[in-house]
Amino acid sequence: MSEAEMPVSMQFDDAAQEHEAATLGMWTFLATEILFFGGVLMAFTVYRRLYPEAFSQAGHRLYPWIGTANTGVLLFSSFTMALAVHEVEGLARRNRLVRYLILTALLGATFIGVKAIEYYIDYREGLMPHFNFHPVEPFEHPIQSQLFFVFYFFLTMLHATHMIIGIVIMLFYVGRTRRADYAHDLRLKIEMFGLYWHFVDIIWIFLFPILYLIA
Amino acid sequence: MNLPQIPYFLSHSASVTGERVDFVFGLLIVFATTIIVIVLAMVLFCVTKYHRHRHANREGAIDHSTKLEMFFATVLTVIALTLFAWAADVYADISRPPADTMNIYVVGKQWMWKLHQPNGREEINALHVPVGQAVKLIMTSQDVIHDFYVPAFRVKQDVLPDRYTTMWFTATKTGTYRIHCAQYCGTDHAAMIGWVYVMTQPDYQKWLDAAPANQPAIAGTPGTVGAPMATQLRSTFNAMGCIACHVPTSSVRAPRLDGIYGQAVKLQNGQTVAADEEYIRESILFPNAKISAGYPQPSLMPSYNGQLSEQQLRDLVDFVKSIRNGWPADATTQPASAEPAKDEPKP
Amino acid sequence: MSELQKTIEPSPPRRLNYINHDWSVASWLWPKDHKRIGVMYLVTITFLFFLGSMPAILIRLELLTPKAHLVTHDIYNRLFTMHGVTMVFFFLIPSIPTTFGNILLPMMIGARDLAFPKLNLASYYVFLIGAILAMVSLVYGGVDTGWTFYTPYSTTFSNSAMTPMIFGIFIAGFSSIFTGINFIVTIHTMRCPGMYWSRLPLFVWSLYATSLIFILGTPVLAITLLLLAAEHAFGVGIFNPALGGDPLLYQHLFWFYSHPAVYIMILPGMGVVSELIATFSRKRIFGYHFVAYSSVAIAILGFLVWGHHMFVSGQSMYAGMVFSVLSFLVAVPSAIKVFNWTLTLYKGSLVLKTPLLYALGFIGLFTIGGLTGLFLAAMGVDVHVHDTYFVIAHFHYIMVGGAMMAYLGAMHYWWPKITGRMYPEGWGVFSAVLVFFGFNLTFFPQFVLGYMGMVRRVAEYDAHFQVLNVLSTAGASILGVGYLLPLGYFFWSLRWEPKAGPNPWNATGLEWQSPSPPPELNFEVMPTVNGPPYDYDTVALHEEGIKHV
Amino acid sequence: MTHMTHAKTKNSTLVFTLISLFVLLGLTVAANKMEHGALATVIALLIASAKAVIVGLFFMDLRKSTSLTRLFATAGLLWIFIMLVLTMCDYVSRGM
Ligand code: HEA
Ligand code: HEA
Ligand code: HEC
Ligand code: CUA
Ligand SMILES: [Cu+2]
Repeated sequence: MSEAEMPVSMQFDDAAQEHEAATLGMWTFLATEILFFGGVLMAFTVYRRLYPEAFSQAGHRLYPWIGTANTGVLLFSSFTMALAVHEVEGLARRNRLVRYLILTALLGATFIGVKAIEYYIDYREGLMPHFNFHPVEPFEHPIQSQLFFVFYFFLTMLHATHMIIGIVIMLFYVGRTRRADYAHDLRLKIEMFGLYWHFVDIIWIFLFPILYLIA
Repeated sequence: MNLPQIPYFLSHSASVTGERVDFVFGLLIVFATTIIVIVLAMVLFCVTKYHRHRHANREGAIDHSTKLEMFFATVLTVIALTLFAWAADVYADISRPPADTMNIYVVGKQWMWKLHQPNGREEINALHVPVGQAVKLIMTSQDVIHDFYVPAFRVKQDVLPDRYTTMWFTATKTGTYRIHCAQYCGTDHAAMIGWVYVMTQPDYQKWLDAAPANQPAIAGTPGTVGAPMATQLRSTFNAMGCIACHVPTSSVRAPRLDGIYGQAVKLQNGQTVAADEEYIRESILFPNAKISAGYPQPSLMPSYNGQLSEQQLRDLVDFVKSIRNGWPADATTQPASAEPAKDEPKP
Repeated sequence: MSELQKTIEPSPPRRLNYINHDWSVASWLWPKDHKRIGVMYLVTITFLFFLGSMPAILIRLELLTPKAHLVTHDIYNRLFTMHGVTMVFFFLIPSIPTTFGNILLPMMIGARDLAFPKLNLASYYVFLIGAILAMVSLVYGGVDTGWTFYTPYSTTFSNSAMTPMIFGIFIAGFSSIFTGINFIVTIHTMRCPGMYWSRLPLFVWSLYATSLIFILGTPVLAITLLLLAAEHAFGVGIFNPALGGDPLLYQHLFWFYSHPAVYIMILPGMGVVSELIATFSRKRIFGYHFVAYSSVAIAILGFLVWGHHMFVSGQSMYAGMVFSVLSFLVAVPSAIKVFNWTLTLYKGSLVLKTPLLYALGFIGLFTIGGLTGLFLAAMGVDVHVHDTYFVIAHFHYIMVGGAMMAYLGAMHYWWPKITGRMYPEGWGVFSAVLVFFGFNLTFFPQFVLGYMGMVRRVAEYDAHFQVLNVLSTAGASILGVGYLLPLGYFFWSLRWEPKAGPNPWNATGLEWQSPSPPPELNFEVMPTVNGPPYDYDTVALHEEGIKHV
Repeated sequence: MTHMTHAKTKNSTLVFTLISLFVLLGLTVAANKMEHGALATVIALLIASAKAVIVGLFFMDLRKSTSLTRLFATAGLLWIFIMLVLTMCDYVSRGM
C-alpha cells in the first residue's frame, strides 16, 4: 500500500474506505441539520398560513437589500471555500489553501457583522421581541406580528450560530495547516468541513426569500 | 341524594355513544384475546413439544415462505382496516353533535370547572342534565389545557385556552357520574373533579327553577331560585356597542346578524362554516380567526376577548340567536350612543 | 463446566483482551474502543434505570391508598415526571443501542471498530452531561410537567426547574444523533468481506432501522425543545395562545419525534429477540428477509402516525382519521415479526436457558402491549381511554414487558462475551420467572383501571379503584426483587463464575468467533463470511451442544 | 475510487458556478420587484431550490458522489416534507 492509500485510523482498511465513510457521515449529519432547521421552518409555515396579513406586514419592516447583500457575501464565501478544498492536495499549495480559508473566514465574519448591524437597526426600530418590541410604526396586529419577529430572530440566530461555529473551526484549521502537521487526516477534515460550510450557505439561500421576500 | 354510581368493568355505559364505544371495545377484546391465545398456544406447544431433550419429528422444517407471509400480512391488513373503520365511525359520531342540543358553556381553570346552564344558572364542579336529552358542552380554558372527561359517558375532550372545543352526549340513565380533568394541568390536577347529575326531565326543571341565576351551585349543595333574563339580552348588545356596526343603518360596513344563526357563512379564505354558537362566540372574542367573505382582513371588529364576562358573552350569543327571524321591532331605533369601535381598548 | 473447556484450561497464556490490555486511568476515561465505551454506557445506563425506578417505587406506594397520604400532589407530579423523563430519555432510548449495539455491532459485521471512535466517545460524554443536567433540575426541586412538557403549562404556568431539564434532554439528543450517524456509516462502509446485506445479523438490521430514527427524528426534538426554552426564558409567544401561538403545534412537533422514539425503544429489543430465538431454537430464523425489512418498514412508517396521541386534543377529525389508519397499518410489520418468531420455534430444538425465557416473555408481553396499542389507535375507544391507566398499562407492557425483557435477555446472552464469565443459570431462570409474574401483576390491573376511568397523573383516586391499585403495587414489589437479583448475581459472577470460553452457546454470529472477552481489535484473525446467517443446520443438530456450566 | 483519483472540479467550473448563483440572486430580487402574491412565493422558492441544487452539485460535489450519499442528502428534505404534509393535514381541515 502506498502512503496515499494508507488509512489514517486503524479501524479502516484503506484510505478509500475512510474517505467514503467520512463523506457519508458528513452527509448524514447534514441530513440531521436539515431536520433541525426544518422543525422551525414548519412552525413558521403554520403561523404564516394562520396570519398571512400580519406576517406580511411584519416582513415588510425588514430591509431586503441588506439580506440581498448578505446573500451575496455568503455565496461568495462558498466559492472561496470550494477553492480551498480544491487546493487541499499536496504540501506545495499549502499557502494558497491557507489564504482561501482565511478569505472564507473573513467573508463569514462580514456576514455576521452585517447581521449584527441589522439586529441593531431592528432593535432601534423596536422590532426585537422581549428586548424592545415597540415598533416605531405600530402594527395592526401587534401580537401576530411579534410572532413573525420571534421566528425571524430565532431562525437567523440559529443560522448565525452555525456560521460562528464554522468560522472558529476554520481558524483552527488555518492554524494547523500552517504548522508542520499538515497531514492526510487534516486534508480529509477540511474537505468535510467544506460540506458543512456550503450547507450553512444553502440554509441561508432559503431563509433569505422566506423571511425577507415572501412576506 | 343519589350516591355516586360505581361504573364497573365493561358495564353498560350511561350514554348513547358510550354503548357504541363499549361495543367496539368488546370487539377489540375478542380479536386481541384470539390473537394472544394463538400466540401463547403456539409458544407453549413448541416449548413442550420441541424441547431439546424431547424426541420429536423435526423433519421438514422450512425457513421461509413468501406465500405464507403475504397471506398473513393481507389477512391482518384487512382485519386492521375493518377495526379502524368501525372505530372511526364511532369517533365521527362522538365528534359531531346532533342538531337539537341543549348547550352548556364550560370554562376550565386551575383547578375547577365552571358551567353555565342555558338559563344562566352557574355551577361549579357540578353539572345537572336531563336524561335522554342531547347535551352539548362548549368549552374553553382560562389558563392551561384541561380536559373534560366523564368516564361513564365514554367521552372526553381537551379544553384549550383561547379556543372553543365542543363535546356532546346523551345520558341514558339517571344517576351521578364522575367528571375528571384528564389533561395534566398542574399541582391540583388530581382534584379537578366533579359530578354529573343526570335527572329526569321534571326533576331537572325543578332543579333549574330552584336557584337564582347568578348564584353558583356548588357540587352537592342544593341551589335556590332564579329566572332567565330574556329582556336583558338586547341591552347587553346595545351596551357593548355591537349596535354601532351591526345594524343596517350603520356607517360601518358590517354583516347583518339577523338570520345568520344556523346559516352557512362563507369565509374570506374560501371555507364555509356553519354559524353555530361556537362560531358566534369566536366571532365576538376573536374576530380575526374567521373573517366573513367580502370583509377586510384584519377585521374591523374589535376583539372583545377579556372584556366580557361569561354571562355577557352568553347573552350576546343568545341575542344573535334570538334574532334569527329578524330584528325585534325597536332594535334598530336604539340611539347609536355607543362609542365607535376604534376607541375600544385594545386587549 | 464442559469437559472440553476443562481440558483446555490448565495453562492458558495470559491473553490480552480489551479489558486488561491497559489499566491506566486515561485509557478508561478516554477510551476509543467501542467495547469499553459500551461498558461505560452499560454501567451508566443501568444506574439510570435504578434511579428512574426510585420514583416508580414511590408512585406505587403513594397509590396504595386513595388519598394522597405519602406525598403531596406537588411532589407526586415531580415524581412521575422524573420517572418518565429518566426512563424514556436517559434509559430506554439509549439502552440497547449504546450498550449492546456499541459493543457488538462492529463485531457482528467483522469490523475492528465503529467508523468514528472519537465521535462515539463524544456521544458518551455528551450523554453524561445531559444526564447530569437533568439531575441538576432535581436539585432545584424537580420538574412537574410530565415527560411530555405540554405548553402552555410548561412554558408559562409551571414554576419548576424547567431550564436544566430541557437542556439536559437537548444535549442528550446529540448523543443519539452521534450514535445514529456512527452506526449508519459503519454498517454501510465497514462490513467484512462476504458480509452482504442479506447476511447481516437481524440485530444489526434493527440497529440500522433504529439509527434511521435517531438521525431523522432527534433533530426535530432538539429544535422543539429549543423553541420551548426560548418561549420559557423570554416569555415570547411561540406556542402560547395568548400570544398568538398554537399549543397543538407543540404537540405535533413533540410527537413527530416521540412516536418514532417508541420504535427506537422497541426495535433494538426486537433485534435481540431475533438473535435469541434463532440461537436457542438451534434453527435458522424463519423468514429472515421479512424480519429484516420489517424493521426498516417500522422505522419509516413510524414517522407517519404521531397524531394518534392527539385524538382528543382539538386536532381536526380528518387528520385524526389519517393518523389512525396509518397506526393500524404500522402494526402489520410488527405482527410479521411475532409471526416469524413463533414459526422459528416450530420444529426447533429449544434450549430453555434464561435468555430464551426472556425472549419468550418478550413475545407474549409485546403482543399484549402491541394489541392494546391498537385499542388506542381505534379512535372511538381512545376518546374514552386516552390519558387513563389503560395507556399507562399499554406502554409499560411494551417498554417494561417488551424492551426491558429484551435488555435483560441481551444481558444474559452476551454477558459471557463481554466479561468472559458465565452467569448462574439457576438464579437467572428464577429471576426471569419472578420478573414475568411480577410484571403481569403490576400492570394487568391497570388495563382494568383505565377502562373503568381512572385517569393518569393523579395522586388521589376514587375509593373503588383501590383493590386493583393494591394488586399493582404488590406486583411492583415482586418485579423490583426480580430486577435486583440480576444486579447481584452479575456482580458475583465476575469473580465466582467459571470462564465462558469463546462460544458458550454454540452460536453462529461472528462475535462468537472471537475469544471472550475479545481482544482490543475484536478479532485475532479478521473474519470473512461465506455462508448465510443463522446457519444452525450445519452446526450439527444433535451435537452434545450447549453445556451446562 | 479514492478521492485521490477523483477527477477534481476545475477552477473554471467553480467560477462558472459562482456566476450562475449571482445571476439567480439577481433574478430573485427582480422577480420580487415585479411579482406579488402567491406566485411570488412560488418563484422565490423555486429560485432558492435552484441555487441550492447548484451549490449541492458543484460546490459539494454531489455530482460525483455515490447514490447512497445522494440518498441521505435528500432524505432530510423528504422527512421535512412528510412532517409538513401531515401537520398541514390537521390545520387545513380544522373547523370543517
Ligand atoms: C416502546 C414503546 C412503544 C411501542 C412499540 C408502541 C407501539 C404502539 N403504540 Fe404506543 N405508546 C407508548 C409506547 C409505545 N407504543 C407510550 C410511551 C405511550 C404514551 C405516551 C404518553 O402519553 O405519555 C403510547 C401511547 C399510544 C397511543 C396514544 C394513547 C393516548 O394517549 O390516548 C396510541 C394510539 O394510537 C398508541 C398506539 C400504538 C400502536 C398502534 C403501536 C404499534 O406499533 C404496536 C404494534 C404491535 C402489535 C399490533 C402486536 C403484534 C401483532 C400481532 C401479534 C398480530 C395482530 C395484529 C394486527 C391485526 C395488525 N400508543
Ligand atoms: C422504560 C420505561 C419505563 C419503565 C422501565 C418503567 C417502570 C415502572 N413504572 Fe413507569 N412510566 C414510564 C416509563 C417506564 N416505567 C413513563 C414514560 C411514564 C409516564 C410519565 C408521565 O406521565 O409523564 C410512566 C408512568 C408510570 C406510572 C403512572 C404515574 C401516573 O401517571 O400517575 C406508574 C404507576 O404505577 C408507573 C409505574 C412503574 C413501575 C411500577 C415500574 C417498574 O417496572 C419498576 C420496577 C423497578 C424497581 C421496583 C426498582 C428496582 C428494585 C429495587 C431498587 C428494590 C427495592 C424495591 C422494592 C422491593 C419495591 N410508571
Ligand atoms: C367596528 C364595528 C363592529 C362592532 C362594534 C362589532 N362588530 Fe361584529 N363584525 C364587524 C365586521 C366588520 C364583521 C365582519 C368581518 C368578520 O367576520 O370579522 C363582523 C362580524 C360579526 C359576526 C360574524 C357574522 C358573520 O356573518 O360572519 C358576529 C356574530 C358579530 N360580528 C357579532 C358582534 C357582536 C355581538 C358585537 C358586540 C359585542 C359586535 N359584533 C361588534 C364589525 C363590528
Ligand atoms: Cu385540569 Cu387537569
Ligand atoms: Cu405513538
